[in-house]
Amino acid sequence: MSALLEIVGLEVAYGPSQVLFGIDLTIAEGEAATLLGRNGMGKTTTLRALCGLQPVRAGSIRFAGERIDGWRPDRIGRAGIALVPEGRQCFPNLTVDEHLLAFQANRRGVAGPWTPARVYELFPRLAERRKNLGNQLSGGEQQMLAIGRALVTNPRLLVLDEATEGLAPLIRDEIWACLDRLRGAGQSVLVVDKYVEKLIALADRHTIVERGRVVWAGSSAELDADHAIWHRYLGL
Amino acid sequence: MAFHRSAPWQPVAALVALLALGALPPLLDAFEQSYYLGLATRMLIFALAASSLNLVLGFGGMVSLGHAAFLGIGAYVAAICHQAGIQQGLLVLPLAMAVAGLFALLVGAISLRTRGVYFIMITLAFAQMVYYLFVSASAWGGDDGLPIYERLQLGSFSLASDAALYYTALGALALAMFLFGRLAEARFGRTVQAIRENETRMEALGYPVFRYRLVCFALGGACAGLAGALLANQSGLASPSLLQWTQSGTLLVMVIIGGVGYLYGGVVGAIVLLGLEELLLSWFAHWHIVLGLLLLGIVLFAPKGVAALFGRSRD
Amino acid sequence: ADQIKVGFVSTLSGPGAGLGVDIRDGFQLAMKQLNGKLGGLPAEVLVADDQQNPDVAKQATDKLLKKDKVDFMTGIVFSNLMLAVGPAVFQNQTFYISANAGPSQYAGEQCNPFFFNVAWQNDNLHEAVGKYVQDKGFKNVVIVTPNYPGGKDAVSGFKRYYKGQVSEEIYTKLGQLDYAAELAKVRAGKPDALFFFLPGGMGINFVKQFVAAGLSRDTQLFAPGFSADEDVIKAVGAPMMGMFNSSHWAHDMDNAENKRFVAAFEKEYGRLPSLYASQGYDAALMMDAAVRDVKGNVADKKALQKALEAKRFKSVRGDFKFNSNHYPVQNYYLRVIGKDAQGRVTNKTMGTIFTNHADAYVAQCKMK
Amino acid sequence: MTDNLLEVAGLTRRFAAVEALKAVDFAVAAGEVHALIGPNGAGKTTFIHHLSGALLPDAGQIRFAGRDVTRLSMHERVRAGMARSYQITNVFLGLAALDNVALAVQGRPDAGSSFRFWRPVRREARLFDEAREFLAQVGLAAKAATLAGNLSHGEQRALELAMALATQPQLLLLDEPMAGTGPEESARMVELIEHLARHVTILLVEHDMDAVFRLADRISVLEGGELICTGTPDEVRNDAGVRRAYLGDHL
Amino acid sequence: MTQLVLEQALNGLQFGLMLFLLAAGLTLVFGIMDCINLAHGSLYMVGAYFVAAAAQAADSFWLGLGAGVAGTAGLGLLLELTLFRQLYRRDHLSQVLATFALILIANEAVRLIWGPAPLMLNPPEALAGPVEIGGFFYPAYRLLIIGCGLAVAALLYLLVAKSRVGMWVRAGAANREITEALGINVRALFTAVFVFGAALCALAGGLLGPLLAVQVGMGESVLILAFVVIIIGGIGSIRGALVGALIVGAVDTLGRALLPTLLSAVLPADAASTLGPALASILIYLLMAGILFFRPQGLFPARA
Ligand SMILES: Nc1ncnc2c1ncn2[C@@H]1O[C@H](COP(=O)(O)OP(=O)(O)OP(=O)(O)O)[C@@H](O)[C@H]1O
Ligand SMILES: Nc1ncnc2c1ncn2[C@@H]1O[C@H](COP(=O)(O)OP(=O)(O)OP(=O)(O)O)[C@@H](O)[C@H]1O
Ligand SMILES: [Mg+2]
Ligand SMILES: [Mg+2]
Repeated sequence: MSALLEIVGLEVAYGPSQVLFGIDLTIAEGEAATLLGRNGMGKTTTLRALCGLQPVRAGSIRFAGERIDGWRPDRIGRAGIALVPEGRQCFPNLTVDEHLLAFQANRRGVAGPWTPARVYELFPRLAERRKNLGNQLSGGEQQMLAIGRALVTNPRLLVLDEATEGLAPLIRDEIWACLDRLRGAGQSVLVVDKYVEKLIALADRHTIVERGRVVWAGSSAELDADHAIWHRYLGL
Repeated sequence: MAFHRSAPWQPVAALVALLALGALPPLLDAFEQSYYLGLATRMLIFALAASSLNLVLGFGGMVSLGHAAFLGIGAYVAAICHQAGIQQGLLVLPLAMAVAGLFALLVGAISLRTRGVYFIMITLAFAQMVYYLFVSASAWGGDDGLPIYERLQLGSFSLASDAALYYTALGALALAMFLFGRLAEARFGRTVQAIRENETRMEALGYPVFRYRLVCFALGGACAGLAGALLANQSGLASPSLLQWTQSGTLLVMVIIGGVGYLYGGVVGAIVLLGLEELLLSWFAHWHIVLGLLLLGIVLFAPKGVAALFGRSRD
Repeated sequence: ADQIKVGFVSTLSGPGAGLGVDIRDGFQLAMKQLNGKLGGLPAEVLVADDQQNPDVAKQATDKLLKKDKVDFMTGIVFSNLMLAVGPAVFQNQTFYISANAGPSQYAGEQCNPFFFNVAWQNDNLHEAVGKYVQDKGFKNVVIVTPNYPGGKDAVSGFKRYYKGQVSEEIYTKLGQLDYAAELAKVRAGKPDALFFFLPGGMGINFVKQFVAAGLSRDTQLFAPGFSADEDVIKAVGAPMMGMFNSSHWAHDMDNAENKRFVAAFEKEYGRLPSLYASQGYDAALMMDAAVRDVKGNVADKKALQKALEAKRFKSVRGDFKFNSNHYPVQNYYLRVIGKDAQGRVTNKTMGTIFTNHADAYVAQCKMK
Repeated sequence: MTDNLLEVAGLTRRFAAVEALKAVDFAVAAGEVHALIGPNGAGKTTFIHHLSGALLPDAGQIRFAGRDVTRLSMHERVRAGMARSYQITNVFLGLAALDNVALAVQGRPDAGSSFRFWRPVRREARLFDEAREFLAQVGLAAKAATLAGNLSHGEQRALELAMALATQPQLLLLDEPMAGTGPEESARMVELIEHLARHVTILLVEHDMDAVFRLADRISVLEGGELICTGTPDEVRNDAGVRRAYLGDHL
Repeated sequence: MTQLVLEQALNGLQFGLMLFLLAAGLTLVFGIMDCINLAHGSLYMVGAYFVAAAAQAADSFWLGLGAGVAGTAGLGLLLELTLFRQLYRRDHLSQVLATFALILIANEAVRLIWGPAPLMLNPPEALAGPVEIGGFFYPAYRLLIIGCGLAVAALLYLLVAKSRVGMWVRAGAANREITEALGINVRALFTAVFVFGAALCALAGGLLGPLLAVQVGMGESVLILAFVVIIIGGIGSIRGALVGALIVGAVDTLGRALLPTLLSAVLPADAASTLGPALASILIYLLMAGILFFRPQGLFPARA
């Protein structure tokens, strides 16, 4: 089976300062993968480049058989990659309802797609705030909304950048459970987060970056077995 | 954006420019081009006015579209003093600054409650009010304006000759630029620049943001008032057209052309714009098209203004 | 001198540009007919735009005076600009031949040997309307004008000759767009005549809205000539028909000079000349005659002044003479807007309101 | 209690349909680390906003160091000795890290007025020396010259804290200081806060329970705008209501 | 008397809706795309000229209006593709400078093409005169403007506040990157909005042409009024623009109708006749300053 996402030798720079020096990452259809690393190592930058938000200096990104580096972000979005961005980035001038309505799509025609109603089921808290504008939500509510907003596009690949940041423990568990269910239903996911134990339980494969380079990649079992890696690269 | 900081060569360049400008009147005289002295004086005065706006806009981050009001008030103070027979510049010029500055204080006290475009428009509104008031004030000439037949005295030094006025304008500008330069690097300047960047954060650091902005706004207004008084003496007239919103727009354009937040942005902008006008005006009847295209070129290819092209005077 | 230089500063951009352009075109037409010469000497006309801004006008004038050292100045349309440039021109002892602006200051106390007005004094056209409205026995008049000195002057000019009842003086904002509120007041006041002085686009807006409101049925509209000239007619068209106005000139005036001028202007520019164009044309003729009179010796200011005062040219408006304040003493006519023989909407001369009329300020002028 | 540094009585606030705070009574004793926890949307940030002066209450009173500060403006409260860090990073991105902190030092009442027009700040060595110390405290000494905008997320959070510290508050309001920091930084942040706690009173809002239970002397739980419990970490951990509403199986 | 009051009320409404027609496009481009377009007034002017020229050529007002609106939309497209596209991401000051330059160019280009004299644009014959409503006469054409204003208001409200396209536009305005990452082609969307705004400008220019002078510089005086309207209403809010326009219309009309009379009742005639008109002309600016003093974000802030 060919990979859904295949990143090879990705290099990215912010102006003159290069931050990625050749990232390789592969995700198969239906797989959950993670990107791990300390603060400032280039996780977010990788995801931004993947979504077309940062120009790629060298390397290639293939998604569902097509070369997508160089595409405009909206085209990548429509091709089926949805991002839950770092820092939530909800729209201050759209209500909760509108966030979900505006981006609802089912381009692949999946059965039982995510709809606003299902998102409200997942996060009842949001339902209570449906008329609030994006900046009239608590931090955690915004995080829920950012996840919901990505879900209703019914993406082929869901990309979450620190999506549990600022969530209460109970809700965080909800998210893990939800991601688990999604994966069970064949959704491919790429996660950046700091709760390594949870991620080992959730994901199939892990990639650790350090200063813009991949320093370790392997399966959950391998990562679980070698706590020295945790200590060395993740500071645990 | 970072704090303003003079490049090491800047004071030297400024001094050289000052000396060159000081030599201008005799040079023009020698080549029988003394007409250009008037143009040069005008450039200096507008450089002062634009720099005062740059203080408010570039350093304080307050986009005021009513700056012409302060310029105009300064001009009218000079003309009204003339009408009343007061010719002593040592009295009139500070008075013009004081009146313009106080008015700016009032406008600022109300306007600074708003932000962004709302601020732009409320300052414009005040300028429009002043404009309409002067247009209908028949005691001060209304639409015809109030003429000044005789220029000021500075102590016993008369500004009647064009060279005298030129040196006065040059002195005022040089002094203002020196003071602005100091101010920008002193605590006050850093404070307003930081407020420009992030106002709530400054508030949360314990700064009474409103007060700093207001003082900055009033300082800008006072300097514009000085420029206005000089301008009225140069052109021999204080007229409501000085108060029109297009005049505020022109000042704004000068600052943007020159480079917002660059110490010499206002000066460069005033010289470039007035120079272009002078060049094009005599050359092509539809010169506005050319000017417009040039301005577009500046936006697209020198987005930080002309001053930014000369090395870094910031960051 | 072996060459005559004329400085022409006028409003050539902005909303008021139409007037300046007409003056310029009239002036240039005369220059063309004079083969580019004034009084037989080759002449150069240096044109500058004042953007209807006193500061810019002052700047441009200074340049022409000091750099180009012109012999004559002309061109300014608006009084406030004239007042701004006047002092510098007079101080430089250069003759200003005004082809339009005729501020009362220069007619009265501040009259100056170097200032000549070849058009009229501002109040004259208002006075003529006032006289006519008075003579025709209108009983109840409303006046509409902007709230600035020019507007106040118009009112006093009109009232100098109209002695009946003015039921309302409405002062509007300078540059106002919509006159519905004023028109409602007019409707409520039921006047039999309405006199307005609204320069430029304001006048166009007003007339259009006046007609659309149906007020033209009961109220006769009056204006000074410059609110009802070709430029305004071109913008309003048929609704202007039937409006009365006053002028010292009209394109249908029956004299040889005028016929020649109108025909040549139409041929050259493809439109009817306005009164501004006629004034520009006359200004050139006046310079030409004076230079010829002094045999090109324009350096002799006294002689040149005498020559200018003597008025040795034939004006397209017919005969007139200069008063002691260098403003014209001339006839003022009543015009009405209607269709001419070719079906164009334009002004038609109806009769004479004043003959040899002078302005009200000449007594204050100490110049002899 | 008389040695309460902060006392809040009956604090109430509505946003249109949402009653975000319902007559909250609350106190922080001088010298303690007091954690405020609760589900998302419980009103914690809103509460902090009221303390810092970013929002004004519909009803209720806030007393700080024996003084009524309910109606004081933000900067007046900072000057009275309350400083905050933001939930969403809020630093001067265009300035070097050192300049960020120096601004905070300069804003302090004891640093003198900022209405000074003449002397370049550059020459005020004291400001920068102090700023460097604060940077060192949060482990950013090496990054002093880096533009804040070029710091990573975690580094920016640390900078944020250094700025709050530099105002030398009596009470430090921390809204989710661990948010977005990796495990290593989190651990350092916890150490840092422990260290700070020796000098200043801290009110901490945080969802990282490891950190909360390690740091807090007392914990208050907010839910739906109401204070449902206040007590020692052990009391809170064993409170059934808190477990149901917030903690779940954690800890 | 009641008739006069009624008529003035209608005048206020009509003036307000006229301002709304102008402000609508401005608030779209400005509030939603966060682009200060000083050249909005120039598009209005060019639109009016297109309509007037086309109406003269076709000898029909309605044909002229259609052609003029289409032509201006085309010009808008051209401008967006070549210039504005680059401006959205720039700061407000660059936008001010660039669009100020456009004003200069537009004014001069129009003068080059059509000459300095104003152009004629008359209402269609059927609407030229007054009609009788409830015992008094009112210009038919002004009723048309009232109708158009209300229709445009309704259309815009549905489009911006209720449609998905409206949501995308607002989202794109607030955070372009994320909106794009969610699959929306913000670039094309903004182009469409800008073109639509230009068409609205031409509609306003064409509809107001028969009432106002079609001349060079007509855009600038109107621009300020339109800005006042959207500022009072709250930038980016269609509802705000409508309410702001109606308030400005009413206050300005009432001020002009009543102030001089009121003042002459309390002040000596001389002072009243000087002060009255002066006060009336600054009334809307006073109003704006007053409203902003109490509500610094305007009446209906689009973003809290
Ligand atoms: N806009 C930018 N300009 C310049 N450098 C940047 C920019 N954004 C990030 N960087 C730098 O790029 C590096 C990688 O940043 P990135 O945000 O990808 O890290 P990260 O792994 O997501 O970290 P974190 O866990 O803190 O979110 C960092 O060193 C950061 O300082
Ligand atoms: N400006 C506002 N308008 C309307 N509702 C608001 C506004 N600000 C906050 N709210 C609501 O008030 C409630 C309290 O919000 P707050 O931000 O205080 O929560 P919090 O406890 O900090 O949550 P979190 O842990 O998720 O950050 C939330 O439900 C939020 O939706
Ligand atoms: Mg990151
Ligand atoms: Mg919160």
